[in-house]
Parts: sequence; C-alpha cells; structure tokens
Amino acid sequence: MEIPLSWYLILAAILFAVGVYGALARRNAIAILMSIELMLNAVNINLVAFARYVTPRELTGQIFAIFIMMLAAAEAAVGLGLVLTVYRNLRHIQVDEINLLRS
Amino acid sequence: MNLPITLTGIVEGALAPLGLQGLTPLVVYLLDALIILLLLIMPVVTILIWLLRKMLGFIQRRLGPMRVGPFGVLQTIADAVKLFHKEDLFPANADRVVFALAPFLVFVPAVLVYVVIPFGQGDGFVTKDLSVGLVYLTAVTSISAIGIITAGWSSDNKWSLLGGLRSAAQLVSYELPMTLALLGPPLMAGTLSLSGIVAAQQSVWFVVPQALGFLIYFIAALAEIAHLPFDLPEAESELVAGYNVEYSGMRFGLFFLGEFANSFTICLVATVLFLGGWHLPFLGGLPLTSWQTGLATVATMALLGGGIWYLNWRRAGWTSATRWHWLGYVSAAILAAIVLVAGLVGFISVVITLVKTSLLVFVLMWLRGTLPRVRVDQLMSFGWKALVPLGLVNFLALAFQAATGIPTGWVLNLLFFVFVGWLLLFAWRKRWAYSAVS
Amino acid sequence: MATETKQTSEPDGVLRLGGPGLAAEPTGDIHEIETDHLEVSMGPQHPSTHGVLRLKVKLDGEWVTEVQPEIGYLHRGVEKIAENRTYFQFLTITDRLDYVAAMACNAAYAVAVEKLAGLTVPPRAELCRVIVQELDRIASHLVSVGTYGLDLGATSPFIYAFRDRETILDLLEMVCGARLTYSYIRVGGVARDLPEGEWRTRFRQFLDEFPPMLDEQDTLLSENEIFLLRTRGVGVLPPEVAVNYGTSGPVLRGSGVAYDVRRSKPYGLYPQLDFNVVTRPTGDCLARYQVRVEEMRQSVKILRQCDQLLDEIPPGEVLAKGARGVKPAAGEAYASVESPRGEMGVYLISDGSNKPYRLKWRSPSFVNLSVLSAIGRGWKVADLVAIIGSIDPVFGDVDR
Amino acid sequence: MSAHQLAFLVLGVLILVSALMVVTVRNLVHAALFLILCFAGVAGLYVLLQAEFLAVAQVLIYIGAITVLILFGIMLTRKITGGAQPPLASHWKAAGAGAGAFLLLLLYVAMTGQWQVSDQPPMDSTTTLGLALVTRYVLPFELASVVLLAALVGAVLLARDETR
Repeated sequence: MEIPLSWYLILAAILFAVGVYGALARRNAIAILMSIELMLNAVNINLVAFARYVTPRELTGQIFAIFIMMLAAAEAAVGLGLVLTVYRNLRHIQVDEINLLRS
Repeated sequence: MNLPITLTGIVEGALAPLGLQGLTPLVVYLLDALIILLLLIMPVVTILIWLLRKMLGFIQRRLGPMRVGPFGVLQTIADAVKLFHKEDLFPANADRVVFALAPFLVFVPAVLVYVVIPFGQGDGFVTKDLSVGLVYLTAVTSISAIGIITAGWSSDNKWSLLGGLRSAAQLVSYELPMTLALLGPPLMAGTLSLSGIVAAQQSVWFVVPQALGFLIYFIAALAEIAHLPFDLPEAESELVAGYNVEYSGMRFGLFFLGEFANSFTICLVATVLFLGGWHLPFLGGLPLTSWQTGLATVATMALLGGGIWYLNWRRAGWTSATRWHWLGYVSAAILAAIVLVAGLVGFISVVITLVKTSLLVFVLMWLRGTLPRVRVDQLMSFGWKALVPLGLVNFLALAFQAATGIPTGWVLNLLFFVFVGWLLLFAWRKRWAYSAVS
Repeated sequence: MATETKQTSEPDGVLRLGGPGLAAEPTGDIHEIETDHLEVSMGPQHPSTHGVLRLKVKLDGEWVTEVQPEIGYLHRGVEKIAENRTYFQFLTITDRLDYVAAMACNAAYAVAVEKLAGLTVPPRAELCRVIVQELDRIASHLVSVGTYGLDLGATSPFIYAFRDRETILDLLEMVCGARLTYSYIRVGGVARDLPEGEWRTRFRQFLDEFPPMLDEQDTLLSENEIFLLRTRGVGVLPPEVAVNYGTSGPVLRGSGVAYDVRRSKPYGLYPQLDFNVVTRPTGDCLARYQVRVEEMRQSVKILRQCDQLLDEIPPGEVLAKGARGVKPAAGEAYASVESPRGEMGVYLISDGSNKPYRLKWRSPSFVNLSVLSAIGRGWKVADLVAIIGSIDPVFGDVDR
Repeated sequence: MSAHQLAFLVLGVLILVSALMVVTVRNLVHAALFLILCFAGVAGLYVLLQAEFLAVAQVLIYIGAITVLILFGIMLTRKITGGAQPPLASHWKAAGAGAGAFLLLLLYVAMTGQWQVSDQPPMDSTTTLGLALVTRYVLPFELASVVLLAALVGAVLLARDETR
C-alpha cells in the first residue's frame, strides 16, 4: 500500500465540499446538477477506495459505486428534463428566481 | 509467432533508466497510444484516405488523385502539408480555448481506441489487452461526441450549432443499438477482452450466429462516425459543413483525420468482434505459421486481386485499358509478396486482420459512392423504431441462448437470413423486370 | 391551359400547405422540445442554393417556420442593355441569362423578334433549332437531376450526369464552337447548318447510348429507398397554388398540370413532332424529379424523329433574308418557348428603330422560385434543400 | 515519493482544481468541460485503485453520457450559457461557510477514523463484479433497472410538450 487510505478520504472530502458549495451557491439549475454530480463522484471515490483497502476480496464498495453511477445517470436525465420544462415555462433557469408558489 | 517483446515492454524498458520503473500503467498506456498513433495510425489513415479517394473515383468513373507521387499516393501528405501551411483562423466571437480544444477531443479518442484492439495473434500485437476491452471501446468512442458538440457551440455560428445539436442527438441515439449489438460477441465468448473474443471465434466466426447483430452494429456504427447515409452533422448541402464549418488549417485536418481514423476503427472492431479477427475461414484450427496456410493465403489473395483488377480492366471505366491493365498484375504480385513475407516472419495474423478490415472499408466507400443522406427525423425514427427494438430482440435471444442452451439466437438469425434472402430475391426480380422494360 | 387536374384543396376551400406538423396551423406548435428560434441566412454562399440565392430562414429547431428568398445578387440590367443594342446584337446577351440552357434563351428571343418583325424562318433552320434545343434540354435536365442528387448527399449521380452532359456539349461545340454561350439560334434562323459527317455519327451514337445510361443513373436515385424517403411527399405544391403563382415547366407539370409551351402555344417545328407532355399528379419533389427524367426520354424521342427529318429536309438556307439588320415596324409582340425550366417569354415593344424600345424577359426560374416561400414553410432544413433543388432555379435567369 | 503517490497527487490536484472551476466559472459550457476533466481524473483514480471496470464505466457513463446530456441541455437553453447575470446566488458566502464547516467535519472523520486496512491482493475486479451483481446483489440490480426505466419514462414525459 503505497498510498495511504486517508489520502483518498481527504480528497473525496474536499471534492464533496466543493460540490456542496456549488449546489448551494450556484444560481443556474444545470450548474447545480453538475455540482451534484461532483458530490456523487466524491462518494464513489470513497466507496472504491474502501473496497480496495478494507475489503479487497469482496469489492462491495465497487458494487455500490456502480449503483450510484446508474442513479447518477437517471438523475441527470430527469434533472435535465425538469430544467427543460422550467426553461420552457419561465424562459430562465435561475433557481433563486423560481418562486411559482409565492405569487 | 509472437514478437519477442511487447510494446508495453519497450516503453517500460525505456522508462527504466530514468528511474521511473514503477510508473503507473496509465502513463504507460498513454505513451503506448502515442507510439501507436505515430507508427501505425497515421500511415494507415494516410493510405486509407488515398484508397478511399481512389475507390470513390472508381465508383464514379474518374481517376481520383493522380498528381502527387505515383498514382497520387502522396496526395494525402500533400494535403496535410497544405493544411499545416494554412492560417489557423479563429472566428471573432468564438470561444477561443474551447474552439482550439475541440478538434483534439474528436481526434484523441479516435486514436485511443487502438490501445485495446488486437491486430494479430499474440501479445505482441495488442498494446494492452484490457479485461474490460469492449467496455473501454464503447467508453472511449463516446467521448468524441463532446468534441463535436463543443466545436459546434464554440464556433459561434448558427450552422455549426445546428450541426453540433444534430450530432449530439444522433450519437446519443445510436450509441444504444450499437452497444446492444456489441453485447452479443462477449455473450458467446464469455469474456470482455477483445483477444479473448477473437480466440473464441476459432471454429465459427460470430458473424454466422450473429448476422443480425453484425448488421445492427455496422449500421449504428456508421451513424456513430457520421458516415453516409448518416452524415447529418456535417451535411455539406444542408448545414454547409456542420460543426466544423469555421475550422481551417490543421484543426480542420484533425477533424478530417479523426473521421477517417474512425471509419477504419469501426471496420477493425467489426472484424475483431464478428469476422473472426485473424482467423481464416475454415482454417481456424490450423496453426497459422504452417507453410500450407501461407501458400493458400497467397493463392487466394493473388486470385482475388487478379480477379478484381481483371474486372477493372474489362470495365475500363476509369482509365484506358491499354495503359493501366499491368497495374493489376503488379499490385496482385506485391500483395502476394507481402502476404508471403508476412507468413514467413509470423506477421500473417496481422495481415489477415487488415485484409478483412480493408474489405469492410471498401463497403464503406461503396456506400459513400451510392447512397444519399437521410433526414434527421428519419435518422431518429430508424434508430429508435428499428435498430433499438431489433437490437433488444437480438440481445434477448442471444442471452436466452447463453443462459439455457436453447438456440434462440440461431433461430433468430436463421429468420434473419431468410428475410435477407427474400429481400435480395425481391430486389433481383425487380431489377430484372426493370431491365426487361427498358 | 389544361386544368383537368386533381383537386387537392380541402372541402372548405382552404389550401393546406406544408408538412405533417403544419396540418393544423401554419405557425403553430410544431416542436417536441421548445428551443430558441434561429434566424439563419442560407446563402448566397451556401453550397446548395444553386448559385447566389439567399434565403432568410426562420428555424424552430430543425423546422422551417418562415422562408424568404432574397434575390438580386446577379442582377446585370439585361432588359436595359437591350434598349441600347440592335436586335441582332442583343442575342449574345441572352446567352448569359439561363446559362445552363442558353439555347432556349436564344430561341425565346429569336422567336419574339421574328414575331415582331414578321420574319419567316427557313425549314432547315427550324429543324436545327429543334435539335439543339432538345439537346440542350437534356443537358440542362442532367445538370438539374445530377445536382439534385448532390443536394441530397449522393455524389455519384452528379458525376454520371455530367459524363453524359459532356457528350452533348461536345456535340453542340461541333455545331457552333461554344460549349455554354452558344449564340447559335439567331434572329431569323440559325448561325449555320448542322455539320455533316462525324457530327451525324456521334449524334446517332448519342441517341443510342444515352437512354440506357439515363436508366442507370435514374436507378441510382429513384430506386433508392433513402432518395424516395427524402423526396416522396416532400414540398407538395398543389396545382392551384402552382397555377396561381404562374409557375411553368417541370414545377407545374409535377403538380399534374399539362401545360407545355411546345404543345399549348406551338412554335417552330414542334406541331409536327410526336412527344408526350409529361405530368405527375403528386406535386412533390419526387414528381418534379421524375418529370425531368421522363422529359429527357421524350427529348430523345423528338431527336430520333429529327434524325429522320435531317434526311428529309434538304440543306439550304438557314437564315431568313433581312434578318441581320432587322427593323420591325412600331408595335409589340410576346412570344415564348418551353425552356427546360418552363415558359421563357420575351415581350418586345418596337418604336420602328433597329433597337428594341422595351424588352421584358419572363424568366421561368424567377416565377418558379417565388413559390418557395409558399411551399417551403413547415419542412425541415434538409427538406428545404430538397425543395430548392427540385425547383431548380438558375440565377442568371432569376436575376437577369 | 513513489510513482504511485506522484500520480495520485497529480490526479488529485487535477480533480480539485477542475471541480473548483466547475462551481465558480461563469460560462456553463466551460463548467461542463471542467466537469469532464474532473471525471477523467476520477477515472484515473479508479485505475490507481485497480478498479478497471469502474474506470471504464466512469468514462462511459459520466463523460460519454451524462456530460453529453448536460451539454445538450445547455445548448437547448442557449441564452443562459454566459452573460450578464452573476453565476452565484446572493447567499454564496453563507453557502461557502456551510460547505467549509461540512468539509471540516468530513476531514476530522477522515483523519481520525480507524480503518482496518487489509493487505490482501485485490480480486480480479470485472469477474467478481459481474458475479456479485447477478447473485448476491441481484435484487438491487433489478431495482436499479426499474429506476432507470422510470427515469427514462419520466424524462420523456417531462421534456414532452404538454400541448400535444
């Protein structure tokens, strides 16, 4: 083991935080989608690293990572469908200005 | 028969004196890909472009390139030199970085594919025989879509944008049937490694039990590389030139090269997955280095080559018969000599693969010379309403066969053969009726 | 005008134009996903607009919601030039109008001046005129059909078409020394008689060899499923619209209206010749394409009869007396011929001098092109290309 | 420092820098391109972790499918790619503080956590994965396919024009 497991964990933690920041701070819905993908990737790094270091004979983490990828694909498709619908109706996709319930 | 050393071995050996022995395999593969690019792909693509133009010329009753070098062989190089000389133009409102980057996003994946492809038997002829080779293949080819979209977007040109959007839709749609068809060979071979798939075709090429899958793959791959009749992203007459309309100089050349590299790639993949790779028909069991096989190949090649050139000469469609017919014998002889030498030095498996590939490439050019272009909605409905369901049925049948042993895949393909036969008969009768009238 | 055509209007008398998406409302909701509207300019350097046509196209995604032809990029003021040339001199200018079929332009002008001046054309010259016009019609239709394949992405038919056109151009070159701007049909006759000997042999050889070659080339397109997909039912021009816009030629006959100047307002030798006026009832791009191909076959039929007539009408005078310095009496005349693109008419007013007082050129391409904004809406960009190609405008003729 | 560690550091810097660009850059297409770079870096990490299949799947799904989809979405909503509007919401400082606090928590767990690192050699990942997916994890696998189908139908329904 040349690379300590903690390196991967730290990297994933930073990546996840960056994703959280993006999801909270960006105004554009598509940018938020991208931030969410970053967070999912951070989780995947963790899972695969654990699979490699903790349970190398079972690879459970990799299986979870595969499921996350599947869900990410589904999420991207549905998310973009939503974004397009919003865009069609409002002609913009700035999330902090989407306040249909308020008016 | 194997080369004594592998390409990866060479790269690792070269890195050793630098103290970089333990360099990650990723870097090694990248270097390998670079070497392959320089040594194999560039010459192949260069020759391929020349060949394509010659064949198109043959189909269209003209000579094709003739000026640079003997029979215009060096035309492609001349073109490349010209493209390098040309000014590298950037449109005023273009997104410069993305604009500059996009051609590489198209070209590099086209080259990276070759890392996993076994050109011949043995470890010497494949850069890295990944255990997930087939998935790697689909993954890498899917990248080029990004290059096309970003090229269209960054040009700040409405036509380019339309081309980019078209290709985004097209590539995403046809990836599905292509992948469905690609799932067939590993189902039968039981491995995702491309060498393993070729090895599994020793007795029967997969094109026989999976003719439908082969056809689906080939059609979908045509759409993936935007080849006629599916070349909508760059339809000259509709979108001017689509996503690459603003490109000039070598950046345009990269698109161009990537396109031709891709057309070679899909034929190579089809050869490896469906046409038995380096296996000869009916001779799969024989050791390839034996003299008999070599001689049989030479004879076949000479006959084939001679026959083609004889027909060519008889038709005399593209040149005057008296001046050129000797070229047929010369090229047949050269071909035979290459095959003979290759057979002697254990290179023959590569030659067989490449010959099969070039036959498929000829089919591509044939299509290019014959077909008009479909419309974008027709393209979509064909992909979703014909290819995807067919691919699903094919995959299900093959999977059922693999799981239970009941030969559903064979039945499906038998039906398919009957259908194709009926179609051919129909076309032939129609043709016959037509010629009888006129 | 023959109007025994299929009525395609709806019972309520409203014409339905455009594609399937437009059946309900021409500018309605025709998209799956709402995208931004694009206003693009097709041409004048767009590769498929057949010259210097510029189209202002409004796109909704791939759908064309509005199309407006912008012309005039090739305007040379031909009609004004005519007022400063003698009747005889102006002939060379007419070559530059429909440069794909210059013989028809020569003929239209010559026929008009002859009608104005009351000149009688010698029979041998009439025969020469029919031969070169029909040859030129084939050459022009070959260009049209070949480039039509190119518009739809098929490259080979174009090459095949130009191979055959080359033979025709060789023949015409032997006749008059020019391959494009012939100036062969003169006011009062033709420049000189058709050459004997080798020309005749090659002419007959062409008549024998061309039909199978045409069949081969036609097979490449009209038996190709993709070509049929791209043209059948696309750009339907209902006969009423075609007539109302004043279209003529293959565009009109493709909509089922059997109007051909050679039949309807006969001139020259045509009344004696046996040929069919080709029509197709459907009015789509395929119909217009088929009309052109079939017209080439009819032209071969005419040329075969002319080949016999060449032996029956002895060589002799080919230019009427006094044609060179023709000075018509004050008056006006309109005469037209059937050019490959339709009715090509010339309206002339004479004030008694040796120059036209006024010349008006009724060019078929111009009129045919005007129908584009009516039938171009509601199709996709790719269809628009197919429609332009099937209308086959020549810009020397449109812009004059 | 070994070559593996060097490669990890290079990839890590690549991933983090491009991720930061994704969340800050104004132009959405640029953000998507940086996202690709980030995904590619993660794929490289998977190679380092000897998870070949996952690396390839990462390229296939994230780069080849999701990013293309995102780019397509960006271009369909073309007017919003760049322009005058600020990319960040007004509460970006609060968001940054929140994310920073969360990061500290995560880092604390990552640094102090005691993990039982096994030194056994890893399995041949592809075969093991394939077997596991159709044996032990077959139910989640099927459920995931149902989710994918539902997402497919849902996306189509959403993107459809309701007027038709």
